[in-house]
Amino acid sequence: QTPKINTNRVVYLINGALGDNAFYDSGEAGIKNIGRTYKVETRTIECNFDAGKFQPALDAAVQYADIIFVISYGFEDQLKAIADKYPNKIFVNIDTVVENPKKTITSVFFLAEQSSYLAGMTAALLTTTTSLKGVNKDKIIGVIGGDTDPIVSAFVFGFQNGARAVDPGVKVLTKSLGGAWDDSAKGKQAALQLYDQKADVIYQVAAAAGIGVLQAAAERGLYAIGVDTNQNDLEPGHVVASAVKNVGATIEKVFKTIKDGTYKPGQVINSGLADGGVDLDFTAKQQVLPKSIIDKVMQARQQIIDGKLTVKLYNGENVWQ
Amino acid sequence: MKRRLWSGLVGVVVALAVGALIMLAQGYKPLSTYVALFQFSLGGIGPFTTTLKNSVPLVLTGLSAAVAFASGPVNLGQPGQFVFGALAATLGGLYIRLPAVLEIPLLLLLAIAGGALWSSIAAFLRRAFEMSEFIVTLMLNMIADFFTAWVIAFPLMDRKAFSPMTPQIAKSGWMPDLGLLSSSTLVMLGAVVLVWFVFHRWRAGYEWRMTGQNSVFARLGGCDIHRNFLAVMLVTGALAGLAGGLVVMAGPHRFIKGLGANYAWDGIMIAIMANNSIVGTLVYGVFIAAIQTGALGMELITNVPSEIAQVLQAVLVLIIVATREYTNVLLDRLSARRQAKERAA
Amino acid sequence: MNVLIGLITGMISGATPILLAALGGTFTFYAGVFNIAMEGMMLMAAFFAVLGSFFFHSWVIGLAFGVLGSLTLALIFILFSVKLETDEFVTGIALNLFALGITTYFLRQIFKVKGVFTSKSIVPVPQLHIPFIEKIPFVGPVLSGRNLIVYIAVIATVFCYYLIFKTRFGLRLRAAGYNADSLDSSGVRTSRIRMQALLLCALFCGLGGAFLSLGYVTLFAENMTAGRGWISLAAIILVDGHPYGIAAISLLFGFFDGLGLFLQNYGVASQFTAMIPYIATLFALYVYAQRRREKKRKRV
Amino acid sequence: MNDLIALHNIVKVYPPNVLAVDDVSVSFCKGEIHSIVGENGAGKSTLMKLLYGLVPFDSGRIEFGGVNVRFRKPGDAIAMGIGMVHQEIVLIPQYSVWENVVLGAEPVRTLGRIDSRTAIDAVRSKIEEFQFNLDPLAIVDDISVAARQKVEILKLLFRNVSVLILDEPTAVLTPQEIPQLFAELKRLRDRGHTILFISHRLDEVLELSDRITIMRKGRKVATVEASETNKESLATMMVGRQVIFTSKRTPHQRGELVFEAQHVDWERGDGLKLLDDVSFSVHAGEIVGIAGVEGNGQFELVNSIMGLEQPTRGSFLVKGKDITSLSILERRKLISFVPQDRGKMGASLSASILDNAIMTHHRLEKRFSRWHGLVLDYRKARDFVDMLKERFSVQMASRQSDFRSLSGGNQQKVILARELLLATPFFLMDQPTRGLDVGSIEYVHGEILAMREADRAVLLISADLEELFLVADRILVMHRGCIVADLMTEKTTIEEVGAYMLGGRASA
Ligand SMILES: Nc1ncnc2c1ncn2[C@@H]1O[C@H](COP(=O)(O)OP(=O)(O)OP(=O)(O)O)[C@@H](O)[C@H]1O
Ligand SMILES: Nc1ncnc2c1ncn2[C@@H]1O[C@H](COP(=O)(O)OP(=O)(O)OP(=O)(O)O)[C@@H](O)[C@H]1O
Ligand SMILES: [Mg+2]
Ligand SMILES: [Mg+2]
Repeated sequence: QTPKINTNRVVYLINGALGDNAFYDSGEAGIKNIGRTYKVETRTIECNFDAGKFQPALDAAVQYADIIFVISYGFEDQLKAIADKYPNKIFVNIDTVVENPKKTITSVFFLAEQSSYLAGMTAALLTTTTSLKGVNKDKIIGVIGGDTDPIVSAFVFGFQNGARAVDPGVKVLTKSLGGAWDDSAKGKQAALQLYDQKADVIYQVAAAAGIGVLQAAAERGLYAIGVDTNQNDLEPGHVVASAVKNVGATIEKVFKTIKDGTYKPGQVINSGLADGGVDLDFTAKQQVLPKSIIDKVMQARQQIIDGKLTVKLYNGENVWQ
Repeated sequence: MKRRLWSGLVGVVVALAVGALIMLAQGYKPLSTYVALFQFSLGGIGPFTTTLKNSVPLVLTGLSAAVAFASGPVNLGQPGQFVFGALAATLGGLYIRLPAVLEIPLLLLLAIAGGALWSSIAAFLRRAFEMSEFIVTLMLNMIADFFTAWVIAFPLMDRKAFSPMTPQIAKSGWMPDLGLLSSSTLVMLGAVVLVWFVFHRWRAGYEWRMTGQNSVFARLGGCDIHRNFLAVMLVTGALAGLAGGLVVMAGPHRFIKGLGANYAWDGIMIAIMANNSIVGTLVYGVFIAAIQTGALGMELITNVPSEIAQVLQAVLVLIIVATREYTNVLLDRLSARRQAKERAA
Repeated sequence: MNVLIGLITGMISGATPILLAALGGTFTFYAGVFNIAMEGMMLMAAFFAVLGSFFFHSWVIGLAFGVLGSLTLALIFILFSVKLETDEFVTGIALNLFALGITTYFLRQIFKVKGVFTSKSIVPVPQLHIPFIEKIPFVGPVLSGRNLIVYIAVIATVFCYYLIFKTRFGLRLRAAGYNADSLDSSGVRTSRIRMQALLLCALFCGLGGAFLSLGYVTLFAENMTAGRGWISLAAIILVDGHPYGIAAISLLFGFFDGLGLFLQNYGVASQFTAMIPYIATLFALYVYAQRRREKKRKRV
Repeated sequence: MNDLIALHNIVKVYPPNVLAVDDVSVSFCKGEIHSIVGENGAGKSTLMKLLYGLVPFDSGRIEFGGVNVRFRKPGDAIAMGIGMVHQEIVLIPQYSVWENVVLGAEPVRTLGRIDSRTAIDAVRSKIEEFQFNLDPLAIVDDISVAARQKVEILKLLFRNVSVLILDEPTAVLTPQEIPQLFAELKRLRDRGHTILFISHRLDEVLELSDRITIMRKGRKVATVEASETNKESLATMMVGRQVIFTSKRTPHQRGELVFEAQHVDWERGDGLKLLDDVSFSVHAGEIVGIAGVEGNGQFELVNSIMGLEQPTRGSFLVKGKDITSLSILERRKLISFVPQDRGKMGASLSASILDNAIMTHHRLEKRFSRWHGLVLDYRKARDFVDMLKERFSVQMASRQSDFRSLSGGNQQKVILARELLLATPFFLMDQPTRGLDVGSIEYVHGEILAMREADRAVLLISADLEELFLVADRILVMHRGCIVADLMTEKTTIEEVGAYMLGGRASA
C-alpha cells in the first residue's frame, strides 16, 4: 500500500549519544551492516538528550531519507508529530512503544525483563553455591543501575524476579548511580560497597560506569554479570554471564522486511529471547560456573521461549528498595 | 564600536580558517562541511528561525551572566536557575489551566520566579554568612540538577513514559509558532531590549555598573551596594529561569531528562566572549547557536562526527576571542608606531 | 566493620583525583591565573595515560603519557592566555570543551570504540603494600594496599606546601598573584612565573587524571572526570589555596560521595544521596566563612 | 662632566596615541642628583620607566657608560645597577617588609628554600644604616603609607644599585622624614651614586639637586644648574605661565557652627584605639586643617565621618543634626568629600568620565532623574559634564572616554568639581593635592578658598604643612588618635606644628 520509497538511504537517529557499548552501539552496528550488505548510505545523528537538537534532527532526517530508525524516548511527542506529517515515510522506533494517531510508526520493543530474569536466576544460583571460590554463606546478590529510569528499572525488576524464582530467601541489594553513566570510578565504588555488604555477584546495568563494576569484581575475586554486549572476557573468570540486547540484528531484520516489501507500518514487534532480540550469554574464554547452574538457567530459557514460563513485564513499580 | 565589529569579523575569519586546517588534517572536506554548516543554520528562513529558537536559552543565560559579571556578583548559577525556572513553568503548566493569553504570561512569570528563587539562596548565604557566591552557585547547580532529576523521576513522573519526564503541560501554555518563527524568539528579543534599557538608562542600572567597577567608590557615592547585590542576583536568576521556562514551553512542552543540556555554560561563555556587553551577548549567542544548529548538517551531509563539531566549536570560540583582542592590540601598536615615526623624523 | 573500612578506603580513592587536581590548581591560583581548565587537563591525562600504558604495556610510560597529555593542554593555555592575553575564563571553558571532543575523537580513531575503552593489555598503576603496617588490624587495610598514586598525592600535598610557602619560587609565585607590577619591577618576569605555574598545574592534574584511568579503574570513558575539575576549583577557592585545607576538603568530599551511595541502603532516593557531597561542601564553606569573619574582626 | 647615562631623541607613544615622551635628549652624570620636574602628565614617570626597562620606547637610544643599551625588562636594568622607586607604591600588601625588600633578590639555601634569617638580618641592618624606623617583620598592609614609601626606598638600597630613580618619593613623607631621606641621598651621591629625583615640591628640588631638567607636555624644556635658578622660574618653565605661591587668603568672618565631632572613639578589633576622644568643630566660612603624620588616625576619622566605619563611641553633628547612625546616602546630602586615593575611593578609573561626574548627583539632584528616579536623564548629564569641563577647564578627550585616560591633575579637577557642585554645607578633603603639580595645586587651593568665601565649612586633612599654612584658618594636630593641638594659623609656626606631630602633647 505504501507508494515507492527510496531504500538507498537510512538514518539512525538517537536521542542520546553513541558509546554506551549497549543498544545505541549495537544498533549502530546493525545500521553499518545494512550499509555494507545492501549498499545503502547510512547516517547517524546523536542528540545527546538535547531537546533543542531533536526536532531539527528529525526535520533534517526526513529531508535526507525515507527510512528512519529512531531511538526516541524523551522525544516521543516530536516523533509522533513528524510521523503524522509524513505518513509515507518509514519510522521504526526502537526500545519503546510509540503510537501515532495515523499508526504509521513501527515499534521494536525489547523484553529486557526476560534476559534479566535469567541473569537473576544465575546470580541466585551462584550465591547459593558456596563451593564456588569466594562465595560466602549469606545469600546476597546486587544490581547496579546507571539511573532510576523505567528502562533500567525493567532490568532490575526482571533480575529480582529471576532471583526470587530460584530462592525467595535471596536478598537483592540495589544501587543507582543517579545518572552518572560515564563515571566508572563511581560505578566501582558502588560495587565495592555491595561486596562489602556480602554480595557475591553483581548485575551491572550502567553502561560505561558498569565496567567499573566488572573491575571491582576482579579486584575482590568475586563475580559480576555484564550487560548489553558480551562482556564475559573483559574480566575473565569474574564476569560469569552477560545479558545481551541485540538491537543490530533486529534492525537488520526489520530492514530486510522493508526490502522485500513484507514490512507493515504501525505494528509492535516484541523482541525477546524467542527471536534473539535479548539473551543471556554464557560463552566465555574461561567459564567458572558449574555446568549444573548453566543447565538450570538454559532450561528456564527454553521454557520462556516455548511460552511455558512467562516473565512478568515491568510497569512502574519502584524496584529501588 | 566599528573597530569592535571589524576585529570581531577578523576573528571569525581566522577561526574558520584554523577550523578548516583541522578538518583537512583529519581528512574531511572543509568547504562542503562549512557549506553544510551554513545551510542548516542560516541558509534560508527555516534553518534561520531554528537557529534563532535554539539561541533563546543561550542568549538569555548569557544576558544573565553578562549583567551579573558587569555588576560585581560572580553568579555562575545559571545552570541551576535555568532548571528551576523550567521546573516552575512545568508545575504551572501541569496544574493551572487558563486561556493562552493568561496561561503563557503566567508560566513565564513562574519561570522568572523560579530562577530568582534559586539565585536568592546564593544571595542570602552571601549576605548572611559572607559565603562566596562563586562556590555557592556552583554547588547549587549540582543540587538543582539532582533535585529536578528526582522530581521528574518520582513525584511528577509521567507513568506512560519510558524515561524520566513529566506529563505534558497544558496546550494553552505552549509558545505558539508564528509561521516558522517561534514566539519564544520574540520573548528573548524583548528581554534583550528591556535589559539593555535597565542597564544603560535606569538609575538602578547605573548603580549596578558603577558597583561592578568600583564598589568602594559606588558606596561612598551613596549607592546601597547590598541592595544592589541582591537586586542583581535576583534579576540574573530571573533571566536564567526565563530561559528554562521558554525551553519547556517552546520545546518538548514538558520537563524531560537532560533538558538543561549545556545551555547555561555556553551562555556564560558567550557573555565573556562579548565582554559582558548586552548587544554583544545577543550577537555571539546567535552565532554560537548557528554553529550548534549547523553541526547537525555537518553530521548529516558530510558525515563529520559530532565530537569534531565539538572540537570545532571550542577552536572557533578560542580563536575568535584571541584574534579579536590581539587585532586591537596590534592596531593600537601600529598607530603608536606611526606617530612615533613622524615625531622622530 | 569492613563496611566502615570500605567507606574509608572509598573516601581516600574518591579524594585522590580531586586533591591532585586542586593541588595543581593552587599554583595557578596563587600566580593570579583564573584557571578552570583542570577538568580538561585531567581528561586529557586520563586518556593519554591509557594510551601509553596500552601500547607500551608499562604503567610508567602510561603516567608519562598522561602528564604529557595534560601538559599539551597547558601549553595551549599558555599560548592563548599568557602570550596572546586572551581572557582566562574563555580559554578555560574552550579548552575543557576541546579536551572532551578530542579525547572522544581519538578514542574512536585509535581504539575504534566510542564511550569506553578497556583492555587486559592496559597495565594499571600498582598498589603499594607496606610490609608491617599491613598487619595491623583495621589501620592496616586502610593505610596499606592503596594505589601508588595515592601515596604520591600525600607526598605532593606536603611538597606543595613547602614549595609555595617556603621557597624562592613560592615567594615569587604568590607575588605574581598579589601584585604582578611589584614582581615585574623587582626584576622577575610575571609571565614566566605564570607559565611555570600552569605547567606545574598540568603535572598534578596529569597525575590526577592518570589515577582515574590507570589507578582506581583501568579504562578510559568519555568525560570520565565527571566534573571533578570543578570540585577541585571549589576546594581551592574555599580554603584560599592552602594545600592542607585542600586535602581536608577533598577527603570530606570523597567521604560524603561514598556515604551518599551507602545511604541508598536506607531507601534514600539516589538523586538525594548524590546531592550530599555538594551540600557538605556548602557546609564546609559556611564554617570557613565564619572563621574568616572572626579573623577579620580581630584585625582591623 | 662625564655622562653615565645619555638619552638620545627618545620618543614614547602609549598605544594608541598618547604622546608621552616627545623627542627628549638628556644626560645624567655619575655622582649627581638630577631632578626632573614638570606638570602632571608631562612624561616624567614615563621617561624613568623606559629607562628602567618597564615600558618600551619607540625610537631614540640610550647610552649607559658610553655603550648603547636596550633594557627589555627591569631585570636588565637591575643587572646594570639601576633601581627605581615608583610613584604609585608597588608593594605586596600581604607580604612582610623583609619579604617585599628581598623579592627578586632572595638569599636561598638548598632546595631553593629561602634563607629568611639571613634575609631578615640583612634588611634589619639596612634599616639601621639609614635610620628608617621600620619593623622588618611587619606586614606591609598594616603600616602607614609613609612607611611603605620607605620600604620602596629600602628595596632598592638593598640591591645596592649605582643609579637610583625616585619618582615622587616625598609625596607621602612628613616634614621630619624628608631631611633624613635627603641626607641619605646626598651621602649616596658623594659615594658616587647617581640619583634621578622626581618631585612636584620645587623647594625640595632646589635644595636637593645639582641639576634640574624641566619637562612640559612630553618635551624637554631645559636642563639647568640648581644653583642658577629659582622656584618662580622653574614653575614658569613647567607650566608656561606665572605661578603665585603666596596665599591669597583674605580675612573672613566665620559663620555658624556647621560640623561637630563629639568625643569620638574608634577601636580596632584587637582593641587598639585609633581614635581617642576626638572632639572639634568647624564653622561656616572656615577652613580647618588637620596636620599629622600619616597613620595617626586621620584615615579612621575620615572613614567614620563618611560612614564606612562606625565609631565605637561619640557622635558627629552637621548643622546640629546627628549623622552618626545615618546611611551614607543621607550623609552625602550634608557632606561633600574628596578622598586621598583618587583611583580607589574618588572615582572608578574604568568607567567613563560622565559616569564618574554624575555620581551622588544621580541621587541627590532631582533634575538628573525622570519617572520618579527610575530612569536617569543622560541628556542633562551630558550638559552637566560640558558645563563642568568649561567651568573647571578640564582637559578630556571626550565625555565617554575612560576616567583613567585623564591625567592625575585633571582627574582631581573632575572629582573636586563633582563634590563642589553638590549643595552641601560641609566639605571634607583628604590630601586633595597629593601628587599634583604646582599649577594644579594652585588651582585647588583657589577653589578651597572660594568655598570659604561661599560660607561653606571646610575640613582639610593634609600631610603637607606648607599647604595648611597657605589655606587653613585653624590647624588641628593629630597624634596617636588624639587631637593634641588646636592652633590659629596666624599664631603658630611650622616648627611648632611639626613638634606636635612628632611628640604629641608632651613636646609642646
Ligand atoms: N600606561 C599608559 N597608557 C597610556 N597613557 C599613559 C600611560 N602612562 C602614562 N600615560 C600618559 O603619558 C603621559 C605622561 O604620563 P606620566 O605618568 O609620565 O606623567 P608624569 O610626568 O609622571 O606626571 P606626574 O607628575 O603626575 O607623575 C600622560 O599624558 C599620561 O596620561
Ligand atoms: N591603561 C591605561 N589606558 C590609558 N591611559 C592610562 C592607562 N594607564 C595609565 N594611563 C595614563 O597614565 C596616567 C597615570 O600616569 P601617572 O601615574 O603619571 O599619573 P598622572 O597622570 O601623572 O597623575 P598623578 O601624577 O596624579 O599620578 C594617567 O593620566 C593616564 O592617562
Ligand atoms: Mg603620575
Ligand atoms: Mg609620574
